Amino acid sequence: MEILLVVIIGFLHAGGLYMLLRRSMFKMIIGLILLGNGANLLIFLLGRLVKGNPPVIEDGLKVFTDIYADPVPQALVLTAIVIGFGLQSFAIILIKRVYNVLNTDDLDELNSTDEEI
Amino acid sequence: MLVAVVLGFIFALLVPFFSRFTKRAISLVYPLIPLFLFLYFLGFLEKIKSEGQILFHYNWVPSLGIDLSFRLDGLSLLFALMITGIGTLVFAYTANYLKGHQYLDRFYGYLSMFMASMLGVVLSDNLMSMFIFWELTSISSYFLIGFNNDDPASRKSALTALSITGFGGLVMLSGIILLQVVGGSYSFTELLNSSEIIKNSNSYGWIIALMFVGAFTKSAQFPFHFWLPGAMKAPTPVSTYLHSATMVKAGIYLLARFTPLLGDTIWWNSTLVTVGAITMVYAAIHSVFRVDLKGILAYSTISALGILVFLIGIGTEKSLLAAGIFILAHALYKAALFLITGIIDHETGSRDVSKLAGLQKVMMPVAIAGFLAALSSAGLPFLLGFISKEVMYEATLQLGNWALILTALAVLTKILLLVAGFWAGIKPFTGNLPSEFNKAHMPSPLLWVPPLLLGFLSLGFGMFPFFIQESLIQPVFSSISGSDTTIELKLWHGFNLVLLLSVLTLVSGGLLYFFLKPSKALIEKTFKFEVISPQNIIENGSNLFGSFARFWTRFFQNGYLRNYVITILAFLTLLMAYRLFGEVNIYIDWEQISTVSYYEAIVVLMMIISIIFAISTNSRTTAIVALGVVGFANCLFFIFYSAPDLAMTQFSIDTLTVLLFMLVLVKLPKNKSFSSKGMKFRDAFLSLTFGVLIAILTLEVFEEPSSSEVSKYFADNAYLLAKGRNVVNVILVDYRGFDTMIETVVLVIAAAGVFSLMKLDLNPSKKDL
Amino acid sequence: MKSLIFKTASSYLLPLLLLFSIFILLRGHYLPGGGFVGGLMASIAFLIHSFAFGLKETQSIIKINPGYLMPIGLAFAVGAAIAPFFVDAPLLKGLWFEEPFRFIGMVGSALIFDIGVYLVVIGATLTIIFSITDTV
Amino acid sequence: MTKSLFLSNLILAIIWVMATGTLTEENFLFGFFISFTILWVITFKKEERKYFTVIPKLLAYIAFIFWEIIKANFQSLKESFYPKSKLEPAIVKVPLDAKTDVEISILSNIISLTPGTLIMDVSDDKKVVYVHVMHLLDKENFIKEIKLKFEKPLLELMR
Amino acid sequence: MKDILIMILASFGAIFILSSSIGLLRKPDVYLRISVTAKASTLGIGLMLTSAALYFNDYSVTTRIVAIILFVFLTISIGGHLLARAAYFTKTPIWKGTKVDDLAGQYDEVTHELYSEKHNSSIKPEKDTSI
Amino acid sequence: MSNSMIVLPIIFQFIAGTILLFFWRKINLQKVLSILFSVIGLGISIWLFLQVWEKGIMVTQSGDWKAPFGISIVADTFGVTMVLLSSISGLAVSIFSTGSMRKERLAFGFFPIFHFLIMGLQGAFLTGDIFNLYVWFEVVIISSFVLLTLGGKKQQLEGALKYVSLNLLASSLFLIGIGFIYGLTGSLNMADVAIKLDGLQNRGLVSVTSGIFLVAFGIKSAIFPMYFWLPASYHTPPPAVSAIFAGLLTKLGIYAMLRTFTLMFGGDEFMGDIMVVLAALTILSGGLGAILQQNMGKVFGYLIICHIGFLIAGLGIYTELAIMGTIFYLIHDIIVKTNLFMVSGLILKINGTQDIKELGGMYKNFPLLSLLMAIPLFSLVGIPPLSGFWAKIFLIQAGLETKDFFLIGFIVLGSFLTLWVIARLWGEVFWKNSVGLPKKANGLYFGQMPLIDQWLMVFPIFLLAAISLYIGFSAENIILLSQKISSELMDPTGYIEAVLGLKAITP
Amino acid sequence: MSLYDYFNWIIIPILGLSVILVFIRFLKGPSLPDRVIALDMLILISVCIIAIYSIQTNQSTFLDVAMLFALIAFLSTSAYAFYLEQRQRK
Ligand code: NA
Ligand code: NA
Repeated sequence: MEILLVVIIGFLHAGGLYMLLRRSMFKMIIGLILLGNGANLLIFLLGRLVKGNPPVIEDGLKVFTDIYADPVPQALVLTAIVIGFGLQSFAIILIKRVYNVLNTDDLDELNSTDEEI
Repeated sequence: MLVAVVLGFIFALLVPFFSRFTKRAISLVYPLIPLFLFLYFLGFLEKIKSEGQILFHYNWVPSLGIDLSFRLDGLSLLFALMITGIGTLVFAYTANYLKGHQYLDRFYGYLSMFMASMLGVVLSDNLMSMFIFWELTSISSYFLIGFNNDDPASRKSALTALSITGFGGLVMLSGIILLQVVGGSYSFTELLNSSEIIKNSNSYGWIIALMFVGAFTKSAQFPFHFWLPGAMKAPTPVSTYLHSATMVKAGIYLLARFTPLLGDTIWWNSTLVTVGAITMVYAAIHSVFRVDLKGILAYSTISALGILVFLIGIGTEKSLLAAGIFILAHALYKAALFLITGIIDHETGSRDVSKLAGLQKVMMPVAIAGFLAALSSAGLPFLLGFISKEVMYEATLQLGNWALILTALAVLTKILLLVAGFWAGIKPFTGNLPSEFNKAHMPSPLLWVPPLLLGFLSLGFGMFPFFIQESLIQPVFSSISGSDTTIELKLWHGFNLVLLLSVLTLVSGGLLYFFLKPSKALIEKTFKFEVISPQNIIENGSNLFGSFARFWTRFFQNGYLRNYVITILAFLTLLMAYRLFGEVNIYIDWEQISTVSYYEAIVVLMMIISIIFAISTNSRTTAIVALGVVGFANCLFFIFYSAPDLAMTQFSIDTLTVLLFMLVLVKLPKNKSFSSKGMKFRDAFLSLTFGVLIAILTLEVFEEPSSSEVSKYFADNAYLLAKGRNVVNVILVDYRGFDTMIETVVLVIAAAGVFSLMKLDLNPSKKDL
Repeated sequence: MKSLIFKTASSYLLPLLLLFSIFILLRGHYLPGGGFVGGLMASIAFLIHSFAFGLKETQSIIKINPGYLMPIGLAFAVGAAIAPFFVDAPLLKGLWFEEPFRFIGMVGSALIFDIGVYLVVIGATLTIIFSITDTV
Repeated sequence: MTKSLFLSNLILAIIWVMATGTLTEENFLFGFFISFTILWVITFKKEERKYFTVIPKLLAYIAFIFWEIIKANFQSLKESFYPKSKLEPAIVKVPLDAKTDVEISILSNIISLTPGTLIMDVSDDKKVVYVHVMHLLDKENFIKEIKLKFEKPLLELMR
Repeated sequence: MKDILIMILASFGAIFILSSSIGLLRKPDVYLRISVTAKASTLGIGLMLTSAALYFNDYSVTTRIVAIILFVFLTISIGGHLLARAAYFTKTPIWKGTKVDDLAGQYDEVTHELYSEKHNSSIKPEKDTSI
Repeated sequence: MSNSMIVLPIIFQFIAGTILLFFWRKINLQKVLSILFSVIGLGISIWLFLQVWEKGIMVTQSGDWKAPFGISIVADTFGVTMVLLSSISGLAVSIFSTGSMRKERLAFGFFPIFHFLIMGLQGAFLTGDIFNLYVWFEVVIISSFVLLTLGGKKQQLEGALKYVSLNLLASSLFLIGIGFIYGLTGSLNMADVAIKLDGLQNRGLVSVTSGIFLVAFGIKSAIFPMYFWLPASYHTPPPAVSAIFAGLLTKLGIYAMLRTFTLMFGGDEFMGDIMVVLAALTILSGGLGAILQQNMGKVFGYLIICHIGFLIAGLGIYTELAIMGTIFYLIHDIIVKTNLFMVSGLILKINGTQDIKELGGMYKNFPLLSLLMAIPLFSLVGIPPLSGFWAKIFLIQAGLETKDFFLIGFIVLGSFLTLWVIARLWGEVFWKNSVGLPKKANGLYFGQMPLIDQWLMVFPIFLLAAISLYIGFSAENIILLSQKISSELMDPTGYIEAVLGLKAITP
Repeated sequence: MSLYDYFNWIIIPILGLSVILVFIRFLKGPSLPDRVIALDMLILISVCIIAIYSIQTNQSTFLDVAMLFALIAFLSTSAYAFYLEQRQRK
């Protein structure tokens, strides 16, 4: 299974990068989201996969008696997801605002700050 | 001693604050400062004569070995006296020359800052502090050249001068540091002890090369000389003070100072002789092709500097002595000539030597000063210039095989310089006064006394060399050459080859002066050679550099976001690939890999198809829904692999993101397809390479065994110590609660940002202050 | 959206979902859930309500500007974080009441902290989405 | 009236729980049933007696709806293998007797959950509801069926 | 015994889910697809969740499951309604075999008001003949 | 005082930001509070600095979970120095913005976000945990996004788009790097990671991981070939914002690189070589860009890049002396770059433009102010003995000692280009006659502002100029500080022992 | 046959097949509402899968995830509907 997840991680990164290379603002953000998902999945995978044993101590017990999934990557990914939400929502609103002001989705029309030397 | 150096700086700092109410009255007080310093240094004459050198030490940056140690010996004393002495005269001269000028206070500020820096350069025993003062002279020079800042040409010249001397300074800095690395100290006194080690080290060539660049740029040696004529845009006192008498001699000072330390090697000598010779001849020729008095003087100054480098390069006792005398002689007569030029300019409004004549009628004292200076420059007997010229010829004649050619060059230079000197010092004061200069009249004594004084000094020292022989020239000679030979300055050496050469110089010079008339036509002839002039070559070079800069900047900073991303990720990909395939042994350990359930395979397949779908669809909404499916499938993995918290959070947040997208999309313009097939192919290739690399790396990292110490600790203590059962939540609010606390701030800021993005709308058409 | 059915349903759903979100928040220390998910749920509840009734009405239900929930939440969080300073313990050290409370379980600074997170998440999410819906 | 009876019923159930001292849901339901019976016995006013018929009716109606849902599912199970030609979809306007928002909403949900029908929308004047039907045989018949099967019993319960 | 019951419930649930999935795939227009999912999946989910409730046989789990089931019933029908209505607004094509369409032209283009009496607006989906 | 108080700078800014959020619309109150908070913050930083200077590295564990389990907060000399510098810059910009920012912007949360930004920076400087560092980074970048776009002008938005996307890309890479670190070591505490990475057989993977960090931090610190967002965006926001960006934001990337590459990936020669080459090209790119630009903000933007090259150079050479040079330069650069953008803001306020061609007459009309501005300008050039000069000695010497001669060539070139650029700027902006004010703009010109606002703009420039003079003339103190930092960085045992306890290091 | 095996070999394959069918509808579209209803259906199926999975792993905690999924399915459906209507209005 790890192999398949690795393949997905590869796909997410490849897809994210590909989208980042398009000319559309919209696609750029999709690309960033895909990359973010890829990174999250990567961290999750590197904590090792454990099936069906969430890191929750059962009622009545004080410690784990069974195997359990590594909680650390889960907490990290959770944090990263929430942070990612903040950043992505800002980015999404940014493109809306850009559109409101500049009326385009084409990144190539948005290089005036670089143009004049 | 520190006070002596710092005084000028303090004064410079105070000037702008006091100027307002003392503008007129104070202008005569200014010269008192250099005068005071002059007298102070004069007081050291005896001591130096008897003790050779005096050291002063003040701590500054001990951990770098940089301190404010000052070393007063013959050479530095000579310079200190020149700086303060000529400084006094220039300060006084300025009081009248720029009388009533709006920014006179600033001018004095710069001048005193310069004076202090220059004193610092010649007095420092520590190379680094010497360099610091060195750079300060460049900066003060920049401000002084650009003093008439309304004039674009002034600004350009200031920039050119600063660029060249600044560049040289930076190169020299490397040289000084290298010297420290090899010699182990910045202290000149200490370095003298390891002179042999330095000369024998591998870095010796580098050291002197780097030092030379510094010295040559500062002292306007070929091919860096051209900033100096440009610097003549500065007011005449500046030209006098900085660009003939003192600052440009800093390079000479440096070479002289380093002679005992680094000199007397084939590289040292031959480089200096070559560069000096080229400079002196090249500039001397140029000087007779000018009509602007300042231009003539500028080139003759360059030539004189060339002579000095040449003499130091020869490196024999005789030549070093010659250099020592010539430093003083040149300072005296050239400063006088500049001051005179200033007076002429001031009174007639012209510096065109082809037109100027007959001014002796209105300003006799100036004429006398001019005559004396010109004669000293020409090296006529009874003037200091004569002695220096004699010693110089003696030096060149001692050189065996090279004697003939070097002497010939020296004589040629001297002949041309004689003409230049006469044009500047004599021509304006002979013949009939043209009607256009009728308004010229006798200037204020503040203007004419300084050059006259200098002229008489040339005469006095020339007639009675014993005045300065023991007290000044002997210590100078000792400190340059490092030898304890006793020198003797004589007016009369008897009939010998040297005298013959002197006569030859004077006669041919005199003839040339009579037959060659300064005219614009002469300059135009030189224009043909402009193409190959160093200035032109360097300017073309810098234009080329500019084009390169434009190319480079446009190439990288091209405005296209995707190109930026490509560059960055191509770099990363190459870096990773290089290390991965070079250093990592790639294998798959199937033992560690778990089996695949068919339903997982379905989810994987769904996810991959959705990714491809999201990428390839041209409808934005479809892409977003596909993104939703990707997130959804992702959540399923989280559920299968025991991360319910994660699944819940990810799913809520994915949905909120999709929702935001939806709301944004309501008003986005129609989607267009922009990229060509080739571009898509290129991008796909790069993306896939990147994805594959990340995947391989992930797998390799996965297979490395790692410690589970931390997560085990978390799990073991979650209930016992942290009183929670859901370990993920315990991590979030307790073990790593700090992360969460900050993370909430991220959300808050993002929300505030979104709010302001949507609500704050400053008028985009108006400029914003 | 002008849908009668949707409006009716969501006016009943709102309190239920809020209740559920608090449930999720409080039990986060024991079972999946916690401040983040709870806060997201509460925001989703308000969002659904705003789709049905429009922004103005939802905002009037919340009464205070959701923006102010953010500093309030931050204050909770930082309060819980620095409370240990007063007993000379490092930042964020868990302080607990000796005995568990009924229904809630152990109450301590971690719970206060989680409540802070909950409020911040609601405030931030609603601010983000409301400020955009406002201008759609 | 119904409400106050329900409240009394609830209070009695709580008293039962407190008296027996066992806080479990079974005990609560048991207490509720006992007090329901007592209230039924002691209530004489005719309009008040409705409370005691509503509950059984409600249960019956819920059971009916469930049955309809099950039917719907089996029907769609069957239909998923039908060829397209057997479909006779339509959007039909059905006039409403239900007046309040709650009535209309519940009715609509029920319609959506039961065989072959889906609520498209309610008119803004709340007079009609537009229903998407999968197999429309006869329009009039369909409208009548909806009103009789779903609306009438619902309104009886609600009012 | 309990296991058998769970299996039976789950099997029925799965079959209903499957049937509505088939329906979703096969129905010719979006309105029919919405209609079919809104129904078949409810019971499918309900049965599945019920089997889980049976399995855990725990009071707190059961109440939660009941809550989920009710919630799902409510939201699926409302969601279907919202989506169908939105599809109609956006003039998503309706299948050519549709017999009657009383809704055609009843929405106001601007206010989105829905009339009970005859109205004639442009909001009416095209009959899709391609499907 | 106990070690637990070393989080005080962070917590204080957190509280400051929160309080300011409560007064969202009360601009005047916010102004007063912000300055007050900045002053107190500076006081706390000074106090912390002195504590650490006296007692050595101080550590506290958040939640009282011993390292490597909890998040360690580590105040070593480097960290507290950075905290102190950020407080100084923060105070200056806080004052400057009260005088210069338009009230519309202030009404949309400038001050709270500004304080959160400072908090983010200080948190990053003090954390001892790699994931925590990531979180701090995110605080910083989201605040910078918001400050960058505040006002939503066309230019701002265009710049922000590039800034945002490339920074998000960097964050994503950072996250991958953290994933790899966790995968390889199972730990996140940097001290612990350092030990565990050291014991790892598969050096190649460590090296690749460090490469990912290089790019992630490289994007943030704007080194070649990852600097593109900077010239596109830094000149677009109000100068007060640019000032804090210029002074601290790119430096955060440098800080992170210094921290990780000395502590966790210490002495990877290949990476060192790569960095040396990148440093040279960064200097070149920045310098070349700067000589071309006509907009003052852009000139300064490219100069930032150029000087980032100096900073990376020291890390690439990787000797104690070189790191010392980097640290000294960092200290100087933070103060001077902040000041530089404030200067450009003041010039903008006076003239209504930042276009060099249109500017002029500053020296004639504002002589004293011009002299004041000359201090940061010429400090930047490194005219000795101003602050920019000293670090170069170390860098050049370090380069000579490791025989990186071509690098020295680039350092000289970079210094020369800076000199040329500033001299040209001086000639054009200060010496040249002014062309007259452009058409009416939004907001008040300097001359029309109330005296108090004028002083609020000038005072911080004066403050930072005084500090850079101090750095230059009292170089000895700064050198001692850099030396201490450098030796702590090059020999991280002290750091590791302080975090993990004495017994952690066993041969 | 144990409960686990029955679920693993009978129920989950049926659900998996359903997922595939729905996913095909998702890919085919053709309209946005089609995709939305497919996504909705996917989430609902996943609620079932979660229920089954919680039985298989004996972890009732997963049921809460199911609850949240159902809630979110509703949110996203109503959001899409909202979007479609807004877009039409424009
Ligand atoms: Na491996
Ligand atoms: Na691992």
